[in-house]
Amino acid sequence: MKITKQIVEKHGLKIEEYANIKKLLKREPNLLELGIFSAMWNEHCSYKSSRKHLKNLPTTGKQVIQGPGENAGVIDIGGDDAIIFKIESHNHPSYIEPYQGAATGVGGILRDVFTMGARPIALLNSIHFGSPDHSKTKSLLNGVVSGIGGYGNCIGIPTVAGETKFNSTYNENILVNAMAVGHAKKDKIFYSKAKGLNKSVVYVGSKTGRDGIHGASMASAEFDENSEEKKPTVQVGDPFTEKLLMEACLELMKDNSIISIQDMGAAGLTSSSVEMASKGELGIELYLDKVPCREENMTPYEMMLSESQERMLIILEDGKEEHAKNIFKKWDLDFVVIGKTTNTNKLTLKYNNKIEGEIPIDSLASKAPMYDRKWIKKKLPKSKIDFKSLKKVKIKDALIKILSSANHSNKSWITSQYDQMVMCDTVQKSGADAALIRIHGQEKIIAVSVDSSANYCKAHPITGGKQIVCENWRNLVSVGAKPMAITNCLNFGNPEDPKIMGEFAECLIGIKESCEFLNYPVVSGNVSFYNGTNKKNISPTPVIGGIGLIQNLKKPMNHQFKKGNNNILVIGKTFGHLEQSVFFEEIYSILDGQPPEINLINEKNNGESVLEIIKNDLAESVHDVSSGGLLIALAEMSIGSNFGVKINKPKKLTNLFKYFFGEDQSRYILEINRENMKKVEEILKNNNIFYENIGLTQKDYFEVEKEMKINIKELYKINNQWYNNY
Amino acid sequence: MKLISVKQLRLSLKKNKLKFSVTVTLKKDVLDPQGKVVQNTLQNLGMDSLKSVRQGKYFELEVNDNNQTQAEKKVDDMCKKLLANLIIEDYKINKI
Amino acid sequence: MKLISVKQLRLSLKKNKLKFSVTVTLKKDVLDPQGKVVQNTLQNLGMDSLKSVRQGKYFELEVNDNNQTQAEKKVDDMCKKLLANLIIEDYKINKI
Amino acid sequence: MNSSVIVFPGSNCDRDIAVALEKMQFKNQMVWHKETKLPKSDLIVVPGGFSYGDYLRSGAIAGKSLIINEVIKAANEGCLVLGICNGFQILTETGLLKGALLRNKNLKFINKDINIKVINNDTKFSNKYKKDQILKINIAHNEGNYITNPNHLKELINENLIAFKYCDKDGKINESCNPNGSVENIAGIFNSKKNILGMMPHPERMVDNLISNTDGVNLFSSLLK
Ligand SMILES: Nc1ncnc2c1ncn2[C@@H]1O[C@H](COP(=O)(O)OP(=O)(O)O)[C@@H](O)[C@H]1O
Ligand SMILES: [Mg+2]
Repeated sequence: MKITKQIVEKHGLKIEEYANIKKLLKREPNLLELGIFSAMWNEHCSYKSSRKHLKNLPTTGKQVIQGPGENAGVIDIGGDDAIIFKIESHNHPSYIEPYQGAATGVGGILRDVFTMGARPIALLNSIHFGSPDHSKTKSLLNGVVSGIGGYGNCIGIPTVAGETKFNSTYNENILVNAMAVGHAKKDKIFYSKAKGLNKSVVYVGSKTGRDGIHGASMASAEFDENSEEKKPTVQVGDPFTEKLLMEACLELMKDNSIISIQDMGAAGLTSSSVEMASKGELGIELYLDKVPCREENMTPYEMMLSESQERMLIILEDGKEEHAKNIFKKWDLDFVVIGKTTNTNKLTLKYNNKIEGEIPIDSLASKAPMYDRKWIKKKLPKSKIDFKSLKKVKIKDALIKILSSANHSNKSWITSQYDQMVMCDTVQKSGADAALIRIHGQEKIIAVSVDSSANYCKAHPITGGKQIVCENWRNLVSVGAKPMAITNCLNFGNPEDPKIMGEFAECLIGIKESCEFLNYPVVSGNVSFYNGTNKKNISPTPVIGGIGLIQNLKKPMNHQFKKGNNNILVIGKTFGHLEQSVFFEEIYSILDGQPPEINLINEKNNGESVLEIIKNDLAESVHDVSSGGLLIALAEMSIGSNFGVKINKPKKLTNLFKYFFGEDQSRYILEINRENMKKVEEILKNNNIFYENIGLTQKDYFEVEKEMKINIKELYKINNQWYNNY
Repeated sequence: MKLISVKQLRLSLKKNKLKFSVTVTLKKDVLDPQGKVVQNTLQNLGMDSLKSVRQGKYFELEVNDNNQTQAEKKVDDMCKKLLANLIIEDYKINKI
Repeated sequence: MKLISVKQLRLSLKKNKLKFSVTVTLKKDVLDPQGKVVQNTLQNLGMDSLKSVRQGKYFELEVNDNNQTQAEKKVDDMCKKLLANLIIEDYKINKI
Repeated sequence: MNSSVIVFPGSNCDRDIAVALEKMQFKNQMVWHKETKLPKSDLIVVPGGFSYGDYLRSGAIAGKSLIINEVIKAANEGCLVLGICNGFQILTETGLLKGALLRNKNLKFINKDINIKVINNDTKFSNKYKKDQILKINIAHNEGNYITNPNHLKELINENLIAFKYCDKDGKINESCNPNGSVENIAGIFNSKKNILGMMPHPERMVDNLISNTDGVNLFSSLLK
């Protein structure tokens, strides 16, 4: 079959890229080869637009065992233990079929983690929907949440944290990012690099079907005369099979049978085999007639490009085939030797003993395109808000409006659909600043949280990028954990638009700055471009997933008030930054001006001091101050506890709205027992930390002196009704 | 008096009830994990002659309408709007 | 040559395949919350004439057998043994 | 005391129950579903999870496994059998317990801590609890809506075969504290010989103060007596 310009375009390749392919091959590719190039050279696999910028991120540190480049990042948490984690997007499939899209997103990220030898111990998710009154939002929300739950619950890994946001920027393009965290022994980590010649390449897991063959769905009509039906591009998840696959892999990993292992994610068999060979600087030969197929008459093209879920590729040590096969048989899974490693540095595809395709590995990997796309800087926006011209509101009404809004309502409607306790190591569930997971059978605890702030990133990407890393860091600090490292999922619009590329480049500059300063390296991540429709791109939405460590937990720290008559300290200065705030957005529908700036020195000092206070068991509860500002944070500490607050009227800032709703960064609220005040103040003074004592906790009422008073049961109700009424 | 007339009204309405069944099945090439497990289990139970199982959803709908073609159009509409996700599923309507 | 004969073999095998559909529905006196929700949702979508919805499961089974009565008995057996829980569900078999 | 935990493909609370049993000094063994013999056991636990993915109906396919015949035999000989969550569903599918578990009335998976009341404390499973004691315990299920025929329901009530009922934190039993729609707020039942207990809540999740509470401990210590 002749490759026409049309076929090339249908494979998402540019004409120049196709010319490059011919140069690398020194001939024209056939359709199978073209399909393979298209899979490996697309944005998702090649990172062609992002690689240049990603290189700048800090990825090393004493705690890092494996940075980006493997299936997931690996960090050292002391002793023999390692934590393996990564986040990934499944945005487009989730928009088309929310249940299956979200479910397979969870399945995919879990495989990335257990491929490396980790038993997954926690799942997180960051989900962004369009405006609640958009006609699709409700069913997307329902579908995504039950899909995430459906997969995680079934496989038996607790979903313990996440974030859920609504914003019209996602009306036509929701975001579904899933993060998985696993635990492994340091000396039992598995990598994808192939080693040795003539080793068996083994296919395990589900059978291959015609799922998700993208370019294929159109081009295939020309070579497959009897298939008029449109092929499905959305995969159906099978968490049951994934559970079996996970157990079987972990069982096989107990001894030394595996040289290299790689899950079949995007571009399935193609990317997994190429990646193994490329890392090992070897060739790989596959006998496609051996591939277990679900449908009849599948072509090599379809087999190589299928994105069927729940499959893995393994390279085995000599003589281990029987042993491995028995394990997979025990779990009722397919196990077939489908190829071997070679010294040709080529991907060689045979079908019925005939070579159907042969491609130099480097042309698919290291020689894949990399672009230095044009990008433009964003100026710091100037606010045009004239505060005085705005309609007056009462503080209490503003508080109620925000607490009852879609974005700030309690998320238990969502989180109660997730099994948060299975595995019996969830020390702290959803609802806190970060969830806490115990390392099984030990005293060590890890803290996990995911965060994003698209409004800030949109307004000024550098500041926004900086801010999310800090916010994530703060969430871990608030539960008393030492922040260790992050993963990131970079959700952006069309990178061919210099404005969007600028958002990307600048967010990364910001992320880099914070990560470097806080010694909070990036060990894994994922880039998702082309979020949006032709003209309308989503707001830049990098999502940060962080891991923190508590070596020795005395008592779990959370944000709920514990007792009456305790002091309330605010760590960090309140200036009253209202531009880009929730207050302006929710009360006046204004999104304007610049995001709050971050002083990284203060960020670090404040955080470390809070950690010191928690470590010395001097705080009763801790909460970071984030979107919504001080008053919202205080309300969150009251809601669900039996105690409210009595806040003194602030002495310095005269504008109460600025004081209570300003979103100045690097702040925490601490509940401190009077007996501990002296010790706490000593720590704060020693560390040169700015703090204010703003009032006391009290039973039943949430009160601001001379301004407002409300029963906390009422606050609870206000905060817990949105989802149930939606 | 009024009560009786309501009852009569109801009764007369009943006559115009049309009943349809809808079956929603996964499209041909879409993975059917449930069907696969059911098939394996039945085969393990000794049903050797069983060749394949596909699982789907089934609905019975009652519609108040005098006009069958019109009612069927309505049911078709429901299928498209809610009962089936046409990205991965097909549906079939039957008058019962 | 060989290829053609395999095809023919397949074709001849196909002749002996019998296809059945099975619908499994909740017994009348068992509440069907799923059907209720579908009904409410559809009604909210403006389908006023919809009177009731019951939801169930649907299976398509292929059986290798020449004898239809015998095959149907087998399918009946499968329903009893696995596909339906007779405490709460009824089933119906159809040749398709 | 010897215990066996049956592991099906898709079981996922098997490790949790094993940890709890060992913590309570049971001598525990895991038994893979393809085995045809049970080790000598005083207690058999059918754990929670999603055996066979909950495909078809929760518990239906596990109910047809090889090992389940052995469980039935042992149960008929008087061995203690505990089915938790999916285990409860499996036991009803095998007929060891009567009734069935339907989808939760809100059609959603529910994971939360709820309260249950000890209805019958005069059994091997519950003698360490006080009668009417209120426990706080975790549930996590899609299909926990217990239903049975009127005759059996009468039998459950008359013969004191209801183990636990969902209640509020003060012990009141009404519709508003019924998480899944179960008839009579039933959270767990015994068979007529009271050697089999099926329950939706997870006692194995409540044996450690760091992650929850210890309200499940007495269920296991009752068995040890
Ligand atoms: N989709 C979700 N899945 C799990 N947990 C969620 C989800 N959305 C929100 N949460 C939880 O709700 C709580 C509040 O979320 P958020 O306001 O984003 O917290 P924070 O501002 O501390 O990051 C957190 O504990 C978070 O983990
Ligand atoms: Mg927080």
